[in-house]
Amino acid sequence: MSDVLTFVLPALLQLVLVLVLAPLICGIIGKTKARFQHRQGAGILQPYYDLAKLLRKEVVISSVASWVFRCTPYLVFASTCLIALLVPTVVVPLPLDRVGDIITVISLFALGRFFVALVGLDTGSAFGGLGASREMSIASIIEPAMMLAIFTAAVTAGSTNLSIIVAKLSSTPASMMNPAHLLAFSGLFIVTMAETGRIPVDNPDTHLELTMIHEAMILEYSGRYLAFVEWSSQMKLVIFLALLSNMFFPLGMAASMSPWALCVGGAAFFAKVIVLAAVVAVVESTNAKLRLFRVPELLMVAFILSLLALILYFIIGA
Amino acid sequence: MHDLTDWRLAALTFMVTGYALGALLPALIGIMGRALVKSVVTLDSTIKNLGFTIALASSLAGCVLSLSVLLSGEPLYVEIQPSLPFGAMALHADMLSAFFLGVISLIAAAVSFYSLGYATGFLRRRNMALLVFLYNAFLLSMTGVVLSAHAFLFLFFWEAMSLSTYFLINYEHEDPAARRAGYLYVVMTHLGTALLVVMFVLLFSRTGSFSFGAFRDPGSRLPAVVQSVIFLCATIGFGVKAGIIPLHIWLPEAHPAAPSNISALMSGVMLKMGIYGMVRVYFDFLGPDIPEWWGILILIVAVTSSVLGVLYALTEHDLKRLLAFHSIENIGIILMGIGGALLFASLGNRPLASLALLAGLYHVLNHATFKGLLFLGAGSVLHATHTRNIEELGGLIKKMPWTAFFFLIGAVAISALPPLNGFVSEWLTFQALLLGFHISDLTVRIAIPLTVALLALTGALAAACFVKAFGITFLGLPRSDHAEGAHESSFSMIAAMGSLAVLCVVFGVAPSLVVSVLDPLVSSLPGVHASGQVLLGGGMMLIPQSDASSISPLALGGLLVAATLFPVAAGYLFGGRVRKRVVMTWGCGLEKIGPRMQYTATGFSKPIRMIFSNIYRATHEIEISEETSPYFRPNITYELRTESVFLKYLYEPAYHVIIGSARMVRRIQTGHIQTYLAYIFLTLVLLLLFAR
Amino acid sequence: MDSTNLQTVGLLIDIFAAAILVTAFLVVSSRSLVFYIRLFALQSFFLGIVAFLVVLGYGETHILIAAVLTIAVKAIAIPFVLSRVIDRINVHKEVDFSINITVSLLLCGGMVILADSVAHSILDAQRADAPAVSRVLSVSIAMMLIGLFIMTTRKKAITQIVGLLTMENGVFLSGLSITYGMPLIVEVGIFFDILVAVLILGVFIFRINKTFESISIDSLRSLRE
Amino acid sequence: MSTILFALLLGLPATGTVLCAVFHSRRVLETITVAGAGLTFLSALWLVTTVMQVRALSTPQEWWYADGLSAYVAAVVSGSALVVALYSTGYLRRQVRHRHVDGRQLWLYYLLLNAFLFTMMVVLLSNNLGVLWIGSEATTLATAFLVAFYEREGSIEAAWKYVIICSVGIALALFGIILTYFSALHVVPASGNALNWSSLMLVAKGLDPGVLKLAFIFVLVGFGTKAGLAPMHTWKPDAYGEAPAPISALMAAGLVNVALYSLMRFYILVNKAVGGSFASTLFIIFGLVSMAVAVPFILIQRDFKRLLAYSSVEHVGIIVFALGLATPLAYFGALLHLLNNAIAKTLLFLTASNVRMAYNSKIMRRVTGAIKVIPVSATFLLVGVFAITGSPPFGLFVSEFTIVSAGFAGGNVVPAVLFIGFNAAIFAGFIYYTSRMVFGEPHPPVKRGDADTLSLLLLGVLLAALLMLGVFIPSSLQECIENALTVLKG
Repeated sequence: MSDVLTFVLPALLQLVLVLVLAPLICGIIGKTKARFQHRQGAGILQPYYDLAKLLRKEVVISSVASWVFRCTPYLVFASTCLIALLVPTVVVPLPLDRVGDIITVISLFALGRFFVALVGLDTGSAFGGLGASREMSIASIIEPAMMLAIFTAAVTAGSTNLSIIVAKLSSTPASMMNPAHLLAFSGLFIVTMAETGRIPVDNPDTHLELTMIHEAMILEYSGRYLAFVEWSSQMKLVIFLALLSNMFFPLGMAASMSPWALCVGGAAFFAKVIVLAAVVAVVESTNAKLRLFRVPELLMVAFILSLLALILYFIIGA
Repeated sequence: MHDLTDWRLAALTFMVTGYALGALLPALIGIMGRALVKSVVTLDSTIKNLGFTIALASSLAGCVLSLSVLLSGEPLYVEIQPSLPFGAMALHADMLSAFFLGVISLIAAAVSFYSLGYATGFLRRRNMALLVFLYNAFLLSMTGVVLSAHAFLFLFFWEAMSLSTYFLINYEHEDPAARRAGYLYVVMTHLGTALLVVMFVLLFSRTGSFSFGAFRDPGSRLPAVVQSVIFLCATIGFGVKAGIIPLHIWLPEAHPAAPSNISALMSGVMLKMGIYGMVRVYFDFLGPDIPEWWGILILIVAVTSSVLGVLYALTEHDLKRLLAFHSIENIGIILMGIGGALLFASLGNRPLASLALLAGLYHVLNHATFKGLLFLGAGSVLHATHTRNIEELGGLIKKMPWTAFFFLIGAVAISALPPLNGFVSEWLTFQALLLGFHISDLTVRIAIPLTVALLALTGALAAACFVKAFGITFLGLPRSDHAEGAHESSFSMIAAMGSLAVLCVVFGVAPSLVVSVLDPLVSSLPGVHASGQVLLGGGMMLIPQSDASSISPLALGGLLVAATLFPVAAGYLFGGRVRKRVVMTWGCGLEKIGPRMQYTATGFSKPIRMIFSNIYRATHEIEISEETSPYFRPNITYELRTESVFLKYLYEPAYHVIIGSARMVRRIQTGHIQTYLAYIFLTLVLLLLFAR
Repeated sequence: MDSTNLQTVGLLIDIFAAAILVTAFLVVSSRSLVFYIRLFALQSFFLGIVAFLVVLGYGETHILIAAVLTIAVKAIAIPFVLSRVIDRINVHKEVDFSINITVSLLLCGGMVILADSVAHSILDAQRADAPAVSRVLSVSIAMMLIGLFIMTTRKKAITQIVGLLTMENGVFLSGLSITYGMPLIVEVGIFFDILVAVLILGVFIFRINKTFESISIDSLRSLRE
Repeated sequence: MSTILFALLLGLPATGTVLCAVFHSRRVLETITVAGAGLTFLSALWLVTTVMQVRALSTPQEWWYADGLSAYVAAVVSGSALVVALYSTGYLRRQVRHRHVDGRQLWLYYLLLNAFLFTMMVVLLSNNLGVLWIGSEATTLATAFLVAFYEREGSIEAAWKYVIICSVGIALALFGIILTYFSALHVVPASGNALNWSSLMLVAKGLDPGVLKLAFIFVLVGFGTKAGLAPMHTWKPDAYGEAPAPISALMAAGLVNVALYSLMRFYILVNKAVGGSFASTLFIIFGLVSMAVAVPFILIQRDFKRLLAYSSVEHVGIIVFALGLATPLAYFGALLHLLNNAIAKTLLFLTASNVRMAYNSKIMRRVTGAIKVIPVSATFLLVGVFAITGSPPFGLFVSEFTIVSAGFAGGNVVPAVLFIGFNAAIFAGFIYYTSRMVFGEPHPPVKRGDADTLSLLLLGVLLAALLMLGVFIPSSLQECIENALTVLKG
C-alpha cells in the first residue's frame, strides 16, 4: 500500500498532469498567435475537442502501408508517456527517476522520431519521404545540441539523473545565473522550437509542401492514429517547456509529497509553463519561417551555443 | 577444480579439431567425391551441410569454453611444444581472450546456421568445398588469434586470418571490383602485419622471449620511447584491421565483395580482432605507465572514424557498403571507450579508466550482435533480390516480413535507441566520459566535451541513416522487378537472424549479465587494475561509480510495452474499436502513385549532404537529353559523386611517388652489357677504396 | 741458387710485368681487332716468360708445365681461334667507342695508381718480400681493372673476349709471381676452363653474327626493363 | 667409406654425363638423368647422416672434403636437381610434341643437365679452393648452352651476357683465391695444401689479415656475381627469363646456393682470420642492397619469369643479410631460408612454365583467369606466391621471422626494419600481378588443359613440404642445420 502511494500514485498523477495539460498549452499558444494576427482564434480548449473528435473518427489507411504504419502511433504515444514519467514537473525526486536519466529521455524522443520517419516512407507518398528526410536531417543536429545543453546542467550536478540535477540546482540558486547556464538555456530554447516543429524551423499549422516537415510525415494519418500522434506532439511541447523551466530555473518545486508543497509546486510549474508558452507564441508570431536550407545554420547556432556552454563551464570551472 | 580444467581442455580440443575437420573433410570430399558421385548438386549440398554443421558445433563448444572461463574467472593455459626455433608456445584463455572468443563463437554459431540456408544460393554456381574450407579456416584462425599466448603463434593465425579472408573476398572473382577489393585489402593488412612484426620483435628484443607472459611481466619494462614506438605500431597495425580512419579504405570495398555470411563475420567479428590486439597491447603489455598523448591520439582517431564513418554511410545506397561504413563508425565508438580509458589511466583515475574500457568492450559485444544481424539481413535481401542497390528495392516488408522485422530490430539497436543493446553501451560510454568532467586537467576538459558532442552527433546521424536504410529498402512500393520478385528466406536464415535479434534485446534489457562478467575482466588487466564500480541495482539497474545517475533498461522496456498497451486501451475506451478504410495513398490528384514518385535514398540524404557539404565535396552533374523538345524530356540522368578525401590527398599521392620512383630505378637495367660490367667495375673500385 | 741471381730474376720479373702492363695500355689505345689479338698474344707470351723466370729463380718445376701451357694455349691457341673467328665473319676494325682513347688512357693511369696504393696498403711493410710482391701485385690488379675497363668501353664482342683474357692474364701474373704458381692440377684445370670458355664464346659470336648480322653488342639490347 | 661416398656423389653425375653423351634415345636419356639425379640425392642424404656422426670427412689426398655445411647444401641442390629432372621429362615431351625441340636439342639438354649437376657437386665437395673455382667456372660453361637452348634472339643475347658477366666475376674470384693462397703460403707447412680449406681453417689465425681482406673483396664480388647479388645481378633476369623453365628452376634453387656456399666458406675463413665486423658489414650491406634493388622491378614487371628472377635476387639478399647478422639464430634462419627458398623457387618456376605452356606467353598482361584454364597450376601459383612472399603458414615466414628477430636481438634495428619494409613492398607487387593472372576471365579464351599428372603431383609435394616447414621443423632437419651451423660459427 505504502509503495503504491510513494511510487505508482505520484507517477500516474504526473502522467495525467502532462496528458491533460498538453492540449491546453497548445490551445493557449494558438490563441496568443491568433491575437497577434488580430484574429479571434479558436478557444483555448479547441485541441481537446479535436482530439475527442479524432479519437472517434474512422481511420483511412493507405493500401501501401505496412504494420509499421499501424503500430507507430501507439509506440510514439507510449514513448512520450514514458518520458512524461521521467521528466520532473512538480515534485522532485520523481518516483521513477532511477529508471531513466536525461540521455534516456533524449533517446526515447529519438525512438519516437525514428518510427514517425519510417511512417513517412511507409506509405510511398513523396510528401512522407520529404518530411522524413528533413526531420531526420534536422534532428541529427538538434539532438546533440540538446544533449550538450543539458549536460551543462548535468555536470553541475555531477549526474545525468534529472531529479538530482533539479534538486542540486534548486539547492544552489546562485548557479542558475552563471553564464554557461544561460548559454545552455538559450541553446535548449532553440532546440525546443525546432523539436516541437515551431516557426522559424517548421510551421505546425500549414500543409504547404515547401515548408512542412513534421506535418509531411504524418500526412497519411487520420482518425485515431492522428489523434495519438498529435497528442504526443503536444505532450512533447509541454515536456520541453518543463525541461526548459525546471532544468534551469527549478524555483518553487516541491521537495516532498506534502500537499502544501505539491500545491506550490503545481502552481509554480503551471506559471512557468504558461510564461514559456507565451514566449514561444511571441517568437513564432514575430519571426518568419526560415528557408529549409537556412535552418541548419540556426541549428548550428544552437549546437555551438551548447558546446560553448559546456566548454565555458570547464574553463571557468563554474 | 581439476576436472573443470579437464573438460575445458576437452571443449578447446573439440573446437579446434572441429574447425580443422570442418575445413579439411569437405575439401577432401570435394576432391575425392567428384570421381564417385555423379550429381554435383547432391555432393555439394552434403559438403555444405557437413561443413557448416561442424562449424556450428565447434562454435557452440567455443561458447561453452568462453563462458566457463568468464564465469569461473580462472584462465586456461595450455603449453604446446612445437619444433620451431621460437621456444615453448602456449594457448591461453584468460578473461580477455575468453570474452573475445565468446563474441566470435556467438556470431559464428548464428552465421553457420544461417549459411546452411544461404549457401544453397551457391549450389551449382560455385565451388562449395572451397567456400566451406575457407569459412572454417577463417573461424579457426580467428579463434587462434585470441587464444594464442605467443608472438609467433599470434602472427601465424593473424596472417592466416588475412589470407583466408582474402580468398573469401575473391570468392566471386569474375567481378573486377571484388579483385580490386581483395588486393587492396590484402596489401593494407599486410602492411599492418609488418608493423605488428616490428612491435613484437621490439618486445622480444628486450625480454628475449616471445611469450606474452614475458611481455607482461613488469620486470621487462622498456624505455618510454620504445614503449611509444610499440604503441604506434600497435595502433596502426591493429588499426588497419579494425578499419579506423584513415586506414579504412579497404573496408567499404572488401565487405560488400565477400559473400554476405562472410561479411557478417568480417564486420561483426574480424574487425574486433584489431580491437582485441589494441586492448591486449595497451593494457596488458604496455600498462600501467601510460603517457597522456596516447589517450588523446586514440580519442582523435575514434571521433574521426565515428563521425566520418556515419557521414559516408549516409551517402551510400549500396546496402552492404552502407553497413560497412557503419562498422567504421562503431569501431570509432568502441575506441572512444578505449581512448577514454587510456586517458583516465594516464591521469591515474583507474576506476574511471576501467569504466570506460568496460563500456568499450560492451559495445564490442553489441556491435558484433547487431552488425552481424544487419549483414545477415542484407544477405537475405541480396539472396532474394540479387541486388545491393537500395534504389532498386522497396516494399520488401510485405514480401519478406520476418527479415524485415529482424532488420528493423537491428536498425533500432545500432541507432542506440532504448531499450536495445546499442543504447546501453553508448549510455555507459557517455557516463564514463561525463564522469571524466571532474578531472581538473585542461586537455581533458577540452577533449571530453568535444568527444561527447561528436558521439551524440554520431548517434543522431546513425538513426537518420537507418531510417533511410530500412525505409527505402523495406517500406513503400517496390522500385524494380528485383524487389517485385522477392521472396522470404529459408528457415535457417530466419532463425539465425531471429537468434541474433533476441540477443540484441537480451543484452539491451539485461545489462547486468554482461557487466558482471566484464567488470572482473577489466579489473584483471594490469593497465587498469581497478573495478569499474558499476553498482547493479534491482531491475537490471546500472549505477556507474557514484550513486548519481542510473538507468534500468528492463524497467524501461517493461514500461514501454505497458505504455503501448495503454493508448490501445484508451482509444478503445473513447472510440470503440478502430474502424479502418483502406485506400490508395493520395497522389496529389493523379489517379495512382507509382514507385518512381517515391523518395529515393539519394534524395533522402540530400539535406545532410548540404549541411556537411564541405566534408563530402560532392560533385554532381545533370544530363538532360533534348532530342525531341525542350519541354518534353525523355530522360534526365542525375549523377552524384562524393570524393574520399583520404584517397585523393593521402593514398593516391603516395602511390604515385612510389611507382614514379620505381620507374626511375628500373632504368638501371639498361640492356647494355657494358653498363652491367661497369656496375661490377664500380663496385670493385668502391670496395677497394673501402678496404684501404 | 744464390741471392744475386735471385735478385736479377726478380728484376726481370718486374720488367716483364711492366711490359705486360704496357701491352694492356696498347690494347686500350688501339682500334684494330687484329692488333688487339696480336697484342694479347704478345702479352701472353711475356706471361709465359715470367713463368719460365719463376722456374729459374725458385725452382718450382711444375710451373714449367704452366709456362708451356700459357704459351701454347694463350699465346697460340686462343689467338688462332679468335683470328679465325674474325676472318670468318670478316670484321676487322673497332670503330665505335664509348669513351675516346685519350680519356681511356688517363683513366687507366688512374687505375694503376689505385692498384698500387691498394697493393701497398694491404701488405704489412715488415714482410721480407713486401716491395717485390707489392710491385707485381699492383701490376696484376691494374691489369684486371684495365681488362674490365676494356670490356665496359669497347663494343665489339671480340673485344670483350680480349678484355676478359687480359683480366685473366693479370690474375695469372699474380698467381705466378707472388705465389709461384698453384698446384699443378689446379693450373691445368684453370687452363682447360679458359680454353672452353673462349671456344663457347666463339660459338656465340658466330650465332650472334648469324642472328643479328653484326657482332656489335649494341644489337644485344632487347632484354631490358 | 668416405671414398665410396665421394665416389658416388661425384661419379654418379659424371657417369650420367658420359652415358648421355653416348646414347640418344629419349627414353634412355630420361632414365639415365632421373636415375642419376635420384641416386645422387640419396647419396647426398647418406652424406648428411654420416656427417652428423663424424664432424667432417675427406679423401686420403685431401682433395675432397665434406662437413655439415657442404652436406646440407649438397642435399638441397641434388634434391632440387631430382625434382627438375623429373619435371623435365614431361616438359621436354610436350616441347617435342609441339615441335619446339628436336632430337639434338633433347640430347644436349640432358647431357648438359647432368654436367651441370656434376659441376655443382664438384664445387660443394672440393676441399681445394682452386678446384672449387674450376667447378664454379664449369657451372657457368655447362649452363651456357642451356640458357641459349631455344636459339631465339633473346636467348642468345641472354646467354652472351650470362657467360661474359659470370666469367668476369669468376676471374675476380680467382684473384681472390690466389691472394688467399698467398696469405697462406708461409703459414701452412706443406705448400701443396695451402689451398686446402681444411688446412686453411687450422691456421686461419696466422693468415695475413690485410691480404685476406683484399682477397675477400674480390671473392665477394666474384661469387656475388654468380649468386646474383646486386649490383652484379644484372645477368639474372635475362638468363632466368630466357632459359627453359626447369633450368631456371635449377639455377635459382641450385646454382645460387652453390655460389652462396662458396661465399660462406670464405666468409667463415675471413671472420676467423680477420675478426671484427669487416665481412659481416659487407654482407649486410650487399644483402640490403639486393633486396632494395629487387623492389622496383617487382613492383613494375611485365614478364613473370623475370619477376621470379628478381625475387631470387631478393632472397639471395635475404640469406646474405642473415649471414651478415652473424648470430647463431641468424645463421639458423639463413640456412633454413636457403632450403625454403630453394623449394619455393623450384615450385614457382615450374608452375610458371605450366602457365606459360597453357597461354603460350610469359607476358603477364596476356595471362588472366588462369584458375579457369589450369585450375591446379593456378592454385599452386597463387599459394606459392604467398609462400615466397613470406606469409604463414609456409616455411619462408618461419625463416624470415627468425632472421628479423635475430636482427633486432643483435641490435641491427634499422637494417631489420628496412628488411621488413622491402618485404612488404615486394609482397604488394607479387600479389598484384598474381591475382591478375589467376583470377578473372581468360580473354581471349584459352583452351583448358593442365600439365601432366606427374608434374602436378611433383608440385603438390613441393607445396606440402613448404607447408610442413611452416608449421614444424623435423628434428632430423633441425640437427642437420645445427650441424651446418657449427661449421658457420667456425
